[in-house]
Amino acid sequence: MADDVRSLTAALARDPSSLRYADLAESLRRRGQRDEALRVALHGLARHPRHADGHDVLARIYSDLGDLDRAQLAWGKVLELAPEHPGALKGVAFVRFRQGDARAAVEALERALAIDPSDEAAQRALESMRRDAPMADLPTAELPTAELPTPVAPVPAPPVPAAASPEAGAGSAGAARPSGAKARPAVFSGFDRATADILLLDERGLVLAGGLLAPNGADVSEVAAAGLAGVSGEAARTAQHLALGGWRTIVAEAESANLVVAPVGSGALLLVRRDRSMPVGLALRFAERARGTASTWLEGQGA
Amino acid sequence: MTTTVVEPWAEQPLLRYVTESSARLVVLMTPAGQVLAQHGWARAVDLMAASALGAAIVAASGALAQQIGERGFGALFHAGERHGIHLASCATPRGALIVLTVFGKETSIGLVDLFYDEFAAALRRAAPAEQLREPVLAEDFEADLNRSLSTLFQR
Amino acid sequence: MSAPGADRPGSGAAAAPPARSGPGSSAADELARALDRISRVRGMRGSMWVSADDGLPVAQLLMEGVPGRAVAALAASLVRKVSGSAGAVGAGRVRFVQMEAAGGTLLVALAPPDLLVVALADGRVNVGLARLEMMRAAAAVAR
Amino acid sequence: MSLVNFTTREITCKIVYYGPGRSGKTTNLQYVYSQVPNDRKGRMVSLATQTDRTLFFDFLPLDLGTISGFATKFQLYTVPGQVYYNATRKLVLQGADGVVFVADSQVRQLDENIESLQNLQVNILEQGIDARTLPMVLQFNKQDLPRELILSPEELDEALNFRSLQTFPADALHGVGVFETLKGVAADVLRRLSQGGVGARRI
Repeated sequence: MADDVRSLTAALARDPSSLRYADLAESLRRRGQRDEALRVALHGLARHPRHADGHDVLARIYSDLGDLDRAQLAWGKVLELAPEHPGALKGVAFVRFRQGDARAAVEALERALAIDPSDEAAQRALESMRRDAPMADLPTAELPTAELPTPVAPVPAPPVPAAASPEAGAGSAGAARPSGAKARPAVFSGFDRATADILLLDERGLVLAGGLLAPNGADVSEVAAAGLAGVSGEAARTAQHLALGGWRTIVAEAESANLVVAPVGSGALLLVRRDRSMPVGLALRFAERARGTASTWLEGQGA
Repeated sequence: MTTTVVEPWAEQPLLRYVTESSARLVVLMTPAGQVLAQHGWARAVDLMAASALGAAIVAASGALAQQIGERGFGALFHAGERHGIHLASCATPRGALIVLTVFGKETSIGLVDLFYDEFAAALRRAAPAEQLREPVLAEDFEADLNRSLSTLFQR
Repeated sequence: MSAPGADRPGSGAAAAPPARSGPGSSAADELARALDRISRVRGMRGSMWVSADDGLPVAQLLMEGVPGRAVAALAASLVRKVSGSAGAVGAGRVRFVQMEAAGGTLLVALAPPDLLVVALADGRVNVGLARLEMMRAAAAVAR
Repeated sequence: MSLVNFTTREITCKIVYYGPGRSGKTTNLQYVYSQVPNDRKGRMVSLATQTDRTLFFDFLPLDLGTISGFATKFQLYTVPGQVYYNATRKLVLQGADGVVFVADSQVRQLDENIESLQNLQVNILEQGIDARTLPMVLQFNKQDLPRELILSPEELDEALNFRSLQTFPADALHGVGVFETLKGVAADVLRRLSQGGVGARRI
């Protein structure tokens, strides 16, 4: 195993742009060197933001570190890039189970098996889940499985799965809670609908500030943030391939609202939603002001 | 995801292509349908049969091209309900190679074809020329062959 | 089965047929005329009809050096991602997308269910005018 | 040309069963398929017409086991025999490492055998390969038919075997000679790998 790490490190030194960083991060993770693994994975993903296997390794590392929220986000990213990634489906099953959502866990495993019926790890996990724990009452039990990305050291299950961490976003992959806006840094105070229509997120799709509410008042910030990280990557790739230089804004005119997306500083992303009735030019100016504010705030954060 | 690489020079271009195109399975093979490298959800597909058929389709469409006075076609694809395939042949110093790409709804034939061009160029740069080969098998291989075939046919 | 290679730059399919008007003109003529109108907007480097699901050009009118296939594939992919996000934040169906970058602007009008009108322009483009022509073209073919 | 992976120590070879229509090429593969345990064979693919005549090819991947330290795999193909399928025959023949010519022993099929053998020579030549350097064996199939209907192995050898190739009398339907034929061509193909070079010599 040590040789494995050594040879991978050497291979990566020869070709820093190699995708072998994911193998190296995985080897480090298996040896329990989680911080090193995390550094290698994040570094590699900065070069290869669309590398599904890299995000998968990142998710495993977060899972080992006990950060299920980030693990879930990373696996969400994998599935966005490769919807049938079996590792990510099993990972999502693991996280869901740990969050007490047995039904979602079973669904994810069933999807993994639909894609690859011969996946024995998924089969075993599904069988023992159905055998040991009936669907109705599976609040905080461990996911009984041998080969799922279980943490090296057992991590205690979160006591109240969904409502736990307000900042990191426990239920990013579609869990919109009708709880109204959450307490986040008041970066955009003074702006119209500052916590309902303006969202600041980082490059991994994690919410930084602001907020986005659905028409029914549900906080959809995390769902929106996870999806927008993909838009940003796609915009960067498009601009690069068409030799357009860096992208500045994306405006989307939709049936019920206009959206403006813009990069802020290095890696952060701003989303502004305005009513259809506001002219696009005004929406752009509004977004430009919000970008200035966000940029100043990020600099103050040392970002 | 599994990766199989028979000829190591193909690995980096292949991984890059899979990542860029978001393809589910990419198989690089000879015109005779022999796999040189593969990356993706290979367990869901009978790789040997898929390669033989892919090579056959490319060969057949090439022959058809000649019939109508074309030198060859660039690439061909089929779109299905859930999966599409992209098949193309490219000339390299290693000889002509065939690439079979299986992709799903998360990408499009346009993206696959776009990044295929980059892949083909990378293959042309990376492929070594065909070389004379040193003897591979020991001269007394026949005892092994007899034993293997006897086991195979349970005699 | 089809051959995406057939419409690669340099294969002769890059130029739209000359605009004709009057009864009996084909659907292809309609598409070409729309591109012709869009291309008259100042700063326009190229416009095309793109199949939304495939990201392949259906008809195109491009200035020399504009990579039509790349524009088509990437624009379709971007629109797909943007549409997904818009759905997630309850903004409804997307009708028009513009991406402004340091070296130019990419514009896309959606002509549901199958087509996109895609345009690539430099920094001088009158986005308002280009948008109007593109939305008009999209509305004419949308079902 | 045989594909050799020195890293994983694997060899893959392509063997083509050639011959006139209804001489028993597909029957050879079907018998092999029926005899080999599941873990040593892949799926058999047959692209056939509605009347079960081979349209494009049959394909059977076979795992021979370890030979000289190399995991050795054979890919067996058949070609369609009927004269008018020559275009597809040429395609299947591409890149073959060895050929089994399956002749029909029936007296009335002698002309078809000769024609098919000549067609094979032409098709090999068209690929720019010296036919004398391509490993090949002859199988005289249907030797189980009544004596008055067929030619003996000696007569067939006289009529078809100009290159002094190895010959194998066979009754493919019941498996007689199938194994020996495959072993014969396998030995010829692997012998080349014990000698080096780039496979069949290009002209």
